[in-house]
Parts: sequence; C-alpha cells; structure tokens
Amino acid sequence: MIIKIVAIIIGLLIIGLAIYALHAKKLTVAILGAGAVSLLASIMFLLLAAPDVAMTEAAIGSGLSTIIFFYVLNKIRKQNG
Amino acid sequence: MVKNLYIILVLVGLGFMFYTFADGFESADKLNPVAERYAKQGPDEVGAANLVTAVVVTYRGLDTLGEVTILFLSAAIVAFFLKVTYGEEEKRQTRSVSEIMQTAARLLTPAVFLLGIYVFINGHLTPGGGFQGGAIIASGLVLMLLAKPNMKVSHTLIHVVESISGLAFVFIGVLGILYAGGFLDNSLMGMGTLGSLLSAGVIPLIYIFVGLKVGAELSNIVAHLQESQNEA
Amino acid sequence: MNDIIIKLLWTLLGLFIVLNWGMLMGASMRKIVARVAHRRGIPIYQPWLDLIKLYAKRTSISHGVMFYLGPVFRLGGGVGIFLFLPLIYGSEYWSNFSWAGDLVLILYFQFFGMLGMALGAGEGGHPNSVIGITRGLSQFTTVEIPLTLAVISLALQYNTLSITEIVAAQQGGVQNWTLFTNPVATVAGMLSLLGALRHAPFNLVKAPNEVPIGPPTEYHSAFLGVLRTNGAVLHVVEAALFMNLFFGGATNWAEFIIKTFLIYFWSVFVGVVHPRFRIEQSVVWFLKIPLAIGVLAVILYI
Amino acid sequence: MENIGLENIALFSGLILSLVGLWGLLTQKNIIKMIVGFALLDTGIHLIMIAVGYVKNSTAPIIGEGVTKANAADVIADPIPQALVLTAIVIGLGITALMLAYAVKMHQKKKSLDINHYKDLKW
Amino acid sequence: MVGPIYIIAIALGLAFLLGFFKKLNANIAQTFMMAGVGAMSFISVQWLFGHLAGMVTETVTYTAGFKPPFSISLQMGAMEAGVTSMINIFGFLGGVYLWRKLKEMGLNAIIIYMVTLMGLNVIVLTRDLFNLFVFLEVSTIGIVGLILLERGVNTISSGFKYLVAGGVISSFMLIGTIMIYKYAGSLYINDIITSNIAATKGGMVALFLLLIAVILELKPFPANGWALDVYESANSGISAFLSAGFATAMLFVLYKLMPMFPIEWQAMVAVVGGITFIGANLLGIRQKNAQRLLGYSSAGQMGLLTAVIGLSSYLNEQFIFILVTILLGHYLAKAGLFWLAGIVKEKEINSWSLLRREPLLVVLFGVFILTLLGMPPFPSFFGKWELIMKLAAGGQTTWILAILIGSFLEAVYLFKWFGYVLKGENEGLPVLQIKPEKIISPVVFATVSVMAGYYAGSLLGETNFAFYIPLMFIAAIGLLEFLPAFVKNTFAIAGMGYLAYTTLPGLFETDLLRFIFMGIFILGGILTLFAGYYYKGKRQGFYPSALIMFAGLAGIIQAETLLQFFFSWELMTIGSYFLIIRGKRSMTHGFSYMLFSLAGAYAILAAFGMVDAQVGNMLSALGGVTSHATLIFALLAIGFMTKTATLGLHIWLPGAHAEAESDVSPMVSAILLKAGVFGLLLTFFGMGAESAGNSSILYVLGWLGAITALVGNLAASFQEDAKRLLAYSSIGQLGYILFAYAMATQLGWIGGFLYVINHFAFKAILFLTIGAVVLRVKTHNMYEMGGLIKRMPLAFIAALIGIIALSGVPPLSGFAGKWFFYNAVILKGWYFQGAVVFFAGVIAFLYSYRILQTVFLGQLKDEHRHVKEIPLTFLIPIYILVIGIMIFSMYTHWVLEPITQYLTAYFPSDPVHWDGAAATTSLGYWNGTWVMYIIGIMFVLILGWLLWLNAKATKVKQFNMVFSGERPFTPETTHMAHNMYAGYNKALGFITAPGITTFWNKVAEFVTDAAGFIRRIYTGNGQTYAFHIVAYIVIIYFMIF
Repeated sequence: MIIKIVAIIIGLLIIGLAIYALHAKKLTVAILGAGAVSLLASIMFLLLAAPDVAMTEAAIGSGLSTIIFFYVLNKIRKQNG
Repeated sequence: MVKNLYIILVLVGLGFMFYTFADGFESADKLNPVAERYAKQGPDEVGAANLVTAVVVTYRGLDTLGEVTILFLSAAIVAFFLKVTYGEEEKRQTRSVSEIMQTAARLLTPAVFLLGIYVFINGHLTPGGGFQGGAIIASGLVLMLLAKPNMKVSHTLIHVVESISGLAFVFIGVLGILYAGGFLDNSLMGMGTLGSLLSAGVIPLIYIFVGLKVGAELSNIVAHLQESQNEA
Repeated sequence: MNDIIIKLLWTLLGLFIVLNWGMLMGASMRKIVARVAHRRGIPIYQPWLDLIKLYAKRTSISHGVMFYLGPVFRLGGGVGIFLFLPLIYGSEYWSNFSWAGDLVLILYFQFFGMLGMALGAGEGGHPNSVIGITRGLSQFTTVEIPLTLAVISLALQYNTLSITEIVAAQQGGVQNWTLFTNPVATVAGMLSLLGALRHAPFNLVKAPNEVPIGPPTEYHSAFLGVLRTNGAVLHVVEAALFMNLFFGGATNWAEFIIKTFLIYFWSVFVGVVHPRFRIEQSVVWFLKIPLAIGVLAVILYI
Repeated sequence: MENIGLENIALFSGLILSLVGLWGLLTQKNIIKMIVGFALLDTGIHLIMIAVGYVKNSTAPIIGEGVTKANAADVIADPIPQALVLTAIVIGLGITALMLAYAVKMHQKKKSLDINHYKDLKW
Repeated sequence: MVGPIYIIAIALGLAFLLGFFKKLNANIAQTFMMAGVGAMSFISVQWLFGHLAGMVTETVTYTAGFKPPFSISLQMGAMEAGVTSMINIFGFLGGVYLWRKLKEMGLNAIIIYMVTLMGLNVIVLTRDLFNLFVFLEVSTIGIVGLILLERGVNTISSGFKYLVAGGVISSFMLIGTIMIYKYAGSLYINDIITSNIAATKGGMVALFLLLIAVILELKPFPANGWALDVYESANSGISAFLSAGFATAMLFVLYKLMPMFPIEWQAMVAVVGGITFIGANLLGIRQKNAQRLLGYSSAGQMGLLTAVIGLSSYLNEQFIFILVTILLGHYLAKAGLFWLAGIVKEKEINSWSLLRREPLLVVLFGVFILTLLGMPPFPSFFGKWELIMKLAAGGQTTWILAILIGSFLEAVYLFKWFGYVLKGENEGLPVLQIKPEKIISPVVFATVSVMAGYYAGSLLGETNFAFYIPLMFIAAIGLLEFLPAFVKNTFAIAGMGYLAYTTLPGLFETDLLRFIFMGIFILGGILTLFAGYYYKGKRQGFYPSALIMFAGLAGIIQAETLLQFFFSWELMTIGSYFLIIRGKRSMTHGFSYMLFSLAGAYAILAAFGMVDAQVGNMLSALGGVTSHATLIFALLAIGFMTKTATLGLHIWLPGAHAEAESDVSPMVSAILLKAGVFGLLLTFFGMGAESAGNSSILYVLGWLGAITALVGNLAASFQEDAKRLLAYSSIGQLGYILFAYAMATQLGWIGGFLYVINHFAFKAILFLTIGAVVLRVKTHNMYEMGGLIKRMPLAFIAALIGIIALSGVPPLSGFAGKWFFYNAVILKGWYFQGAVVFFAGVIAFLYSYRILQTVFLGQLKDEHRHVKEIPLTFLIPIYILVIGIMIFSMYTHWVLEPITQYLTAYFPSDPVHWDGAAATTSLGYWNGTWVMYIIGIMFVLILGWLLWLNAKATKVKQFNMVFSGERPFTPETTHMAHNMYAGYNKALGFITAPGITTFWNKVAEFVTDAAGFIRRIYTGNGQTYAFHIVAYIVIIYFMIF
C-alpha cells in the first residue's frame, strides 16, 4: 500500500518535473529536470521489480545523457561567444 | 497559437488512443508461456541467475548485438560529425579546475572504473551488466575529464578496446554457429554452477566484451564532445 | 469499237450544241441585263466574235507549265461535267458517259476545273488572281452545303443517286417534277445555283466591272478563249444538272433549251435585283437561309 | 485503490509522460528543448514497457534470495520487457546523442537554436 | 549455402575490425568494405538462385540455439533472398558509386555505410518484432550518419528533421511492439499472426501503432516532408540508398507484417498507399529540384506498392509478381536516377540538358525514366499490367482509376524532365566530368532493368521472345551508333524489308485487315526511312527511336494477346515520342503528345483489364465481353482516339507533326496515326457495333468525327506554317476516317479503308515534299515561300497529285472515298453528320489550294532564286508513292474488292457489287477505271488543242504581268499569301477558336495550382513534420476505429 502511494507520488513528480522542465526558461534547468525525471523513473523501475533497468536508466538516462546534454550546451555557449 | 491548438487536439486524440491501453489494463497474474519457459528452464539452459541477463545476452542476443551496433554507429557518427579540426592547437580551455575536484577525481576515477568492471562481470548474477558497467566506465572518464579538461584521451586505446571487444562478441557468436546450436549460443562453454561467477556459459565473457565495448563507445562520444569544445 | 466511235461523235455533237447554246444564252442574258439597266447591250453574236478573236490572237505568253495547264483543267472541268451528265432523257446517245459515274461524280468533278484554274492563275503571279481565287473558294464552300443537303434529300426521295433514274422518276407530268414533289429541296438547290454560277450578288469573285481582278487576270488570247469556251459550256451544263434534278429533265432538245434558259435566267434575274455581297457576307448568308432550307429538305424525307 | 496496481500507476505515468514529451517535441522552438522533450518521451515509453512486464506482486527476475529455480516462474516479473527496455534505453541514448550532435552542428552553421530558422528546404 | 547469419557476422566483424585501423589507408579500408558487401551480396544471391532453381526451401536460422519464440530467428525464404539480394547488390554498386566520397570522408563513413546495409538485411530477415525495431533503428541511425556525407546547412538541418521524425515514428513503433507483446505474449511474428490479439481493443490499437509506424517509414503523403528534405539535400548516393535500399526493406517489412493485422485493415493500407501515390505525384508536378522530385516520386512509388500490398486479396496468385516487378522497377530506376543526379550535379531539372554531352547518360536516363513509369520492356510494365488486370478481375474500378491517375501524374513530371534533358540549346553547355566509378553502377542497373523486364515478361507465360527480336535488332543498331547515318539507314531499311518478307505474305493469306495496316506501316517505314539518306553525319538517336516505333507498330499488328498489344502500343508511343522531340522546337509538343498518348494508353489499359477479367487474355476474344461492354468500348475508343487526334484530344498533333524533322513528319503523320485507326478497328471488329450501347457511342463518335473533320480542315486553312497546315489536315482526315468507321456499315468501312490507304499515300507525299522544301528554303512559313515551282517542278507535281488525291477530286482515289461516303451516309441515315463531313471536304479545297499556291506558285522570292530541287532521296520515295497513288486511283477495285469480301463476313447484307472496276450500290454506281480513262483522254485532247493553238507561247519574266500599268512591287508584297482567307476567317473563324487548347491549359493550370497549394504543407519546419506524423496517426486512428 505504501509502495503504491510512493509510486503515485513518484508518478506525479515525474509528470510535474517533466512539465516544469519543458517550460523552464533556462536550458540547464530543463536538462536537469529531464535528468531528474529519469532518476525518478529508475526508482519506479525498482518498485516494479526491475533492478537491471533501474540501474541502466540511472546510469545512462539520468547520468550520461545529462552529461552529454551539458557538453553540448557548453559547446553551444562557446559557439555563441 | 492556432497551431498549438491543433497540437493539443492531436495530443488529446493520441491520449484517447493511449487510454485504450490504460483502460482495463491489468498485469498478468502469471507469466506468459515464453517468459515462463525462461523462468523455468533459463537457469538450466543458460545458467545465468539473472534472468534478464539470460534474455539479453542469450535468448535475445541478436538484439544486444544490434544495440551494441547502434552505440557503435552513434559513436562513429558523432566522431565523424564532430571531427575535430584543431585550428589552433594551443587554444585550449584554460579555466582552472579546483584543487579539491582534481584530487577527488584522481581518487575516485579508479574506483569508478572498478565498479564498472564489477557490474559487468557480475552481470549474470546480480542486477547490472555490460551496458550499465560500460556506462559507469564512461562516467569515470567524464569524471577524469571534469578534473582535467585539457586531458587528451587516447583514441587509439578506445578504438582498440572497442574493436577487440566488438570482434570478440561477433567471434563468439560465430563460434556458436560452428560448435553449438546457433549464433551466440550460450552452451559453447560449460554452464557451471548457477550463481557462481564462472557460470552461465559465455555470458560473462560476452558481457565483459559488451561492457568494454559500451564503455569504449560512450567514452568515445564523450571524448569527442569534450574535444569539440576546444574546436576552433 | 464502232460503238465507241459513234458514241464519241454523238458526244462531240452534243458538246457543240451545248457550247453554242451556252454562248447564245450568255449573250441574251447580257442583253437582258443591259435592257433592264436601260442600256443597249451587246449584239447577240458578240460571244462568237470574241471567241474567234481570242483563238486567233497571235501574241501568247506563258508564266510556266501550271499557268499553261490551268485553262486545260478549267475546260476539262466543264467538259467533264458535260461528259458525265445525261442530257436528254431516254436517249442513249445523249446520255454521254453518264454510266461511268453518278451524281456524286459530277458534284466533285466541279472542283477539277476550279482547282486547276486556281493553280494556273496562281502561277501567273498576279496578286489579284489569288485574291479572286481565295474569295471564290471561300464562297464556294458554303454554296455547296445547301446543294449537298438537297442532293441527300433527293437521294432519299428517289432512293438513287443516278441522275438518269432521278429524271426517270420525274416523268409522266409536271406534277411529278421535283419542283412539286420536293419543293424545299428545289429551293435549296436553286439558291445554291446562284452561288455556283457566281452571278450577282455572289460575283465578287469575278468582279467584272472593276480593274482586272479575279482568276482570268493574266489570261489572254487562246487561254482566255479556252476559258470562255468553258464558261459557255459550264453554264449550260450546270443548268442542265439542275434541270435534271429538279425540273423533270428533258426528253428532247427543245425542252432542254427552254428549261436551261429559264434556270439560267433565274440566276441572272436575282443578280440584277440584288446588290453584291462581300465574301464573308455571302459565306454567312449561305449558312443561314439556304442551309436551313436544306436541313428542312432532309428532315422532310427522313 | 485496491484495483489500481503498481503497474497501472507506472503505465499511466508512462503514457502521460510520453504525451508531455511529445508536446515538448512538437511545441518547443528551441532545438535543445525539443531534444529534452524527446528524452522525456523515451523515458515515458520505458515506463510503459516496464509496466507491461510487471506481474502482480512479483520480484526481480534474479535467482537468489527468495527466488529459486523451482518457484521462479511464479514469483518473478517478466524478464523479457526488462531486457527490451535495456536495449531501448541504450538506443534512446544513441539517438539523443546524435540529435545533440546535430544540434551543435546546426548551431554552428546558423548560430541559432530556433527550429524555425532551419526551413530553407520546403515544398 | 552460407547462412544468412553470416551477413551480420561479416558486416559487424569487418566493421569492428576496421576500428583497429583508424589511421589505415582509406583505400584499403574501402576495399575491405567492398569485399564485405560483396560477401553479403554473395550470400543473399546464392540463396536467391537456390530458391529460383528450387534447390532450397524456406530456411529459418535460429540464434542462441533455441527455437523461436524463445530466441530470435532469421528467415531466408525466396522473398527474403530476393529482397536482401536487391539491398546488397545495391549496397555494392552504391559503394562503388560513392567510392571517392567515402574515401574522402574517412573510415567512419565507410563503417557506417556497411553497418547500415547490414541493418537493412536484418530488417528483412528477422522474424522477431523487437529485433526488427532494433535493426530499424540501426538503419535509421546509419542513414542519419550517411546524410552527413554532405555538410551543408540544409543537409544538416534535413538530417535533424529526419532524426526527429524517425524518433517519433520509432517511439510509436516501440509502444506498439510492447503492447503487442502484452497481448500476444510473444514477439515472434509467426506467433503473433496466429494469436488472437486483434480480439481485444488494446491489441487492435497496438497492432495499429505498429502498422502505422511501418507505413510512416514508407513516407506516406502528406506526412513525409521530413524525408523529402533529405532526398533533396543528401548526397545523391545516399538518397539512392534511402530510396532503393531503405524503402525496399521497409516495404518488405510491411509485406512481412501484413498477416498480423486484421484483414479489414488491408483496405486502409491500400487507401493510404493510393493517396500517397496520387498525392506525392501530384506535388511532383511543381517540383524543380531534381533530387526532391525523385523524392516525391519515391514516395509515390512506395505509395503504389503499399496500395498493392493492401490490395493483395484481389491480386491472388499474381500478388508477388506484381509486388516484385513494381518494386524492382522502382529500385532500379530510383537508384539509377539518383546516381545520375550525382553525376550531373545540377539541382534544377531544367539544367539537366548537359546530360546530352554524353549519349550514354541520355540512354541511361531514358531507361530509368521508362522503367520508373512502367513502360515496356521494363519489369514494372508487366507488374502494372498484371495489377490492372487483377484489379479489374476483382471489379476494383475505382482502384484502377486511382492508379492510372497517379501513374499519369508521375508521367507528367518525368516526361517534363525528360524533355529538359533531351532538348534545348547545346551551346554553352559545360562538359560533364564523369568519374569512371560513378558510371559503372548506373550502367549495371540499366542493364539489369532490361534483363529483368525480359524475365518478368517470360514469367507471365507470354511467348514474348518474338517481341524481343526487334528490340534486339534495335539494340544492335543502338550499338552501331558510331557509324554514319547512311549505313545505319541501310540496316534499318534492310530490317524493315526482312520484317516485310517474314510477315506480309502470311498476313495476306490470313487477315486482310492486318495485312493492309502492316503494309502501310512497313511500306511507309521503308519509304520514309529512304528519305533519311539525305541526312549526313551520325544522326544520333534517330534510328533506335524510329525502329522502336516501327517495332511497336509491327507488334500491335502481330499481337495475339492483350498484353502483347499493349506492350507494343507503349513501345510505339515511346519510339514516336523520341522521334517527335528530335525537332528543333518540338519539345512542348512532344510533351503534350506523350501526355495524351499516356492518358489514352491508360484508358486502353483499364479497358483491357475489364476484358481480361471476363474473357481472358486473347485479343480475339474481345467480342465475348458481356458486362460493362459499353464502358469498355468507350474506353478503348477514347484511348485509340488520342492517337487519331480526334477533336478534344488533338491539341498535341499540330505542333508535334509540324515541328518534327522532315522525314519524321510523314512517319508520325502518314503512318503513326494509323495505329490509332487500327486500334479503333480492332475494337469495332472485335466488339461489334450492333449492341445498343455501342451503337449510341458510335453515334457520338460519328458526330465527333464529322466535327473533327470540319474543325481540322478549317483550322488547316488558317495556318501560315506549311507543316502545321498539313498537320491540321491530318486531324481533318482522321476525322473522316473516324466518321467512316463509326457508321459501322459495309460501305462506311470500305470508305474508311480507302481513306486510310489514301491518307497514308498522299500525306506521306505531301509531308515528304513539304518537308524537303522546308529543308531547302529553311522556313516553315508559307508566305516566305512562293514561286518554287520554277525551282522544284518535280516537287510541285508530286504535291499536286497529293493534293488532288486529298481533296477528293475525280479521278484520283480521294473521290472514291467521297463516293462511298455519299452512299454510306444516305444508307445509314446520318444525313447531317454527312453534310458536315461534305462541308469539311469542301473546306479542304481552301487549304489544298493554299499550300500549293503559296509554296509553289506566285512570286518567287529573291533569296530562293538559286535553291535546288528537293533532294533525290526524298524524290524517290515520293514518286514511288505518286505512282502508287495513280495505280490505286485507276484500279481502286483491286484493293477495294477484297476488302468488300473481307467485310462481307461482318456485314452480310452486301450492298456493294463489284463488276470489274464498276461498283454498284442500291443508290448509285461508279467506275473508277473508266472515269480515269475518260478524264485522261479528254484532258489530253484539250491540252493538245491548246498546244496547237498556242504553240509559240513564250515564257515571260516573273514581273511581266497585267498590273494596271504599274510595275509590281517586290515578290514579298506581290505574293498574296499571308492571312489568305481573311474574309473566311472573319465569317467562320470562330469555329477554330482555340477553346479546346484553352480548356486543356486550364486543366493543367488547375492541377499545377492544386499541387502548388497542397505542397505548402511542407513548411520546411522539422517540428511541423513531426506534427504531421502524429496528426496522421491520430486521424487514421479515428478513421478506422
């Protein structure tokens, strides 16, 4: 039961963060938001008995992806400057 | 704005379509026959305690090969795309990184690498495997790069690792055709005892290579992105 | 073989009669027209004099082969129609060579002379002849339509295209003439005749009163003689054709002469009382009333 | 609450997250944000997939504590969707990386991240 | 047999291996790559041959040592073997083509190329849904990488659009896949097919998502803007890859997955495909960029193939044949054209004229365009043919219409493009730099296309080897292009002679109708070819084109089956198109000729389909048609009337005939038009004119023929251009012929035959003469000629004879036609139509006179004082025809009596009696020989008389004439030629007002406007394209649920 409530909260957070990320003015916030969504999703995966996927999502979805995003953002900033 | 209205309309339609999935969605009480077979016979046939790994590496090995290929392609494309043309060799990033960061990175990097290796070596036993391990290794590289932005990553090393592991993956697969039941057949090597490190046929071997390869490829991408930062 | 020679002789005799009758008729018409206009007009023998003079003229020039051939075609056209036209009903000899072809042959043979003449005059290089020819051809196209419809009507009425048979069907009294049995077709045909003979108001083609104009412009001496000969023959033959089609044909030369004269007179008479049309006017005119009458003629016999 | 399982929550979140991601992809003019949208869409789909693989009250498909070879078939979650998601995540990463690389190059060419500025080819 | 798994192993192994050598010499790396692709090709091709030879059966390769559904399996059936062979061979040749580019771009590009190709192979082979998804992603990502071979901003942004769209599509595919797994419990395609997944709503939606994703990968209109940008901006080798490789694989996926979906969805798939086929091709019309145009065409072809898959239930046993041949046509042609685009390097299609610098490229281009259009003898021709036949058998009239409309739209832009290639100024064209590696691949594909066409044809069980003999002969002539024209001309005439020798005697015994037309075709061919000796140099392209046309003409005579007939018909159309556009200014006319011909051909095709469905494939069985007989009859009539240039369908003719070369005009006028007549006759003979529906159509045709005659003749009278005058005259004459045959009585048809022969003879004479005159005086305008009789009397005499025969003045053969007309019209009861025809006949005098007068008579121009008589090479055929026409006029009964007997079989009532030369009907009589004698003797007598009177006539100078005492002006002003029938024009010119041309122009304008309007949906915004995709899914979803 508690798990379910946690799951619902995570679900709501995911949606909320996603919307927030998309409407954030700053790109960094958007990227971080997406990373956070990924992280939350990986918790959800854990709840759903998928530790493998959770690890992967955490490592790749919220980790590497975000890093790549930032690299690109940085690069673009430099191109602007 | 009218266009956004259309988009909303279409997305509502899409939601309506998706709702048919959610409506009355019930998870099964038991596994379907295919999964059931994996659950029942998997430990014996494949010898991997982690059934996900069994599925990923053996039953659906070809998918994994494709997946590795995709990463390989992405890395190749990014490399091909962001081909660095060092206009002025000296025009490197000069922003200094804090001492603490550098030290921490120096300490942490080997640990992260080790963790990555652990994750893919134990892929058939515990959660994790080649992909996760590879990603962790790449994160280690990121850490290194954060500490030393000017560090030149050895592409040759990356490529050699990538190539060897990739070739090995394919080679094992082909050996499967020649000496066992088919491409990527796991029974090429003995199954060993379920739950021990040296079990599950060629899975650990494959996962090692996958891990190395994924790690190399992701590193490759990161390295290219990093280097392109310095592009003229 | 004898048969053919005798036939040929009779035909030549017929041609001689027709030629002379044509000249006489032409002269008398001009006389009549002159009298209507309160002039004295030519003496009645004038055409003969003209003809002899023309044939006897010594100067003769040519613009080339086609120029030379033009009058030959022209006279060939007139004589040809004569040859294929039965003149006197019931007479084997005066039916000429009509067994070689029927009404359709005659209808299309009319073009033989026209085309040749047109080409001959064209080689003369005179711009006015070309103008005349184009006008003539233009007008002729529409003149043909009522006639065509009238012929179709006749063919329906008598169920034949043979002139001899058409004449045969009209024997036995005036009431059997096409004029009375099929008056509408007759009207169409007679209107068409006006254009075909190119008297006023459809004589812009020849425009006799202006400066030299029209096809004969460049022709003179024997060439013109040939053309005049053809004119005389053609007028009679055309009238004879209409006589055969609409007025019961002729069983003897007297009837032939009276009927052709009256038919010819009709065309002249209309010309005297009407002003001349321009080409586009006459083209359009023939496509109105005569066409309508022709259509009616056919409709009545469907 | 009783008839709503974990999988329903995950599925629902996944579906909505996909829609949100799609919304971002379709409305955000900034290319980076479009890519963020795409990443969200991907994550949403992964959620859906995992939800599909879930079996009521199951545990991770790893033989070990509580799961033996004998009872595995009765207690574990379906390993197949999990395997698929693993693949899908990596593929998603590949595509995202490519998109970002493209974004960099596009920006390099035109110094703009607005998707509206890249429509020289049309009709 | 080497297992298909090795395709993966080789490609990936090699790809990973190459990674070792980052610094490796690119040449070596590339050699490795080509070796790898070669090995992949070998594997698939050996399977293909194994399947074709029946040595192997469908083989499934398991991976991981487990049987499906527990593991992923690869299936190598005949289809898979074929498709992978296509992909790999393309990959190999494409690699050759891209050799330099790949080398320049380095190792990564080489690797990406090979891996992408491998991905496509797996897409085809795999039997696992998720595996399909994975390798689809491999291919998509690979292509996105390959797009980067070019680095322009447009290329990059289009790559991004592609990536976004591809991402969205694959997301939906993934959702579909996982949901299918949820409901079917398996990812093995065979399991899913047998599972009852469609029973649940969710399962249905899941299937729908998968299906729509696959369809979207095929770039359906209008959700395909993202792909078009890529087609436009990518390296042409990559666009070729996308079009020939990727699309082929995706199409196969659709084919493979189709059994999974509910049977009712087939209709949806078909509709989607149909809309794409029409929509994409419509938009192609406005397209100027070559690669984008090919992109539209690619989408269109995929639409057609999608429709074929959707319609599979109607196609029965021929489904695979149709699918494969059309796919093969698309594959070969699109790859070839994209490759050519890379060689040309010109974006705009109207700059493609520089292809002309290289005849080989022009030939290749032609082969590809015709392959794409489904023209014989290429494979897609047979595919389209079977498609229409089967659709007709299934009663799918709407589908036939849709497919024909789409094909027509496609033809519009392809032929426009073709026109740009073939025509225009040669001056200032830059020299094409052709690198050897770029030309090999197109040549191979063109060759394959020809061979595949032959193979496809033989698969249909037609004994069509005979049809290939002329083609081989033509190919041989084509190889001799380097020889001078007179040598080739001799070969060509010899070929025609041989054809005559082998066919005519036999036909004379068996079938008079065919004998007459074959005689016209062959005799006319030889005579007009003879005139070609005039031309010096090589005359490149002339002989193959002319012989293709004649082969087609001979083919339609010899054809026994509908297919053979249509094959030859299209062949003839192509050949004549090439011939017509050889003229200096004939491009636009050739274009409209082609469009009308194609539209006509499609009408014929549709009709044949309905015939085939009822009575089978034999041409002789036409009469057995029972249902829709009237529609079939009308369609055939319309189809053939495009060739006979009946009013309304005639606007192509004047320009096409007038602007063609001097010896081509008679070919296309005197000879080619008869093909249409022959077709009409086949229809009339075959289907009979008795049935009520047909006779009312014939009634319409009768009026149409009469009005055509009137308008054609009237328009001819108003022309200033000599060849145009003759062209309009042809329209009028063909109007007579149509009228004659529409009467459907013995007399009418005798008249018709007479006109056919007559028109052939005099129009050949006139066009040859006038054409030769034009060659001498270098102008078409009659008012710039005049007085030429002085310089070319022989030409004049020939023209005069021709004109007399034309105008129907006795004693020449034209009169016989009039005579039969009168009799026929009155007996048939078509009085008013008849009157119109006779009126038209009189109007013929106007232009007859005009052309003789203004060209030959009147004032000789100063600049023509020294022109020579027309060339002997023209005079010889002309005078052969003149003699022929004289004999025919004198002894018309020699020809007409057998025809009468022949027709008695159809019209037993027998209204004509022949007694020697004398013909008698119930109405009248006519004796051609005697009329000739009488007129001849009379003419000679009068001439003799005049000569006697006027023996000393002296020839005078040009300006020596009666001119009111004035000296005439210059020849120009004295020659009354311009606007000759001004008065007549004022009175009746309104009839020739170009209403029909305006009408067709408006139609064309409307279509292009529509295309211009619709294509605005492609805003160029990648986001909009993504939105299109989503909206497309949602809309179709709500349409079928």
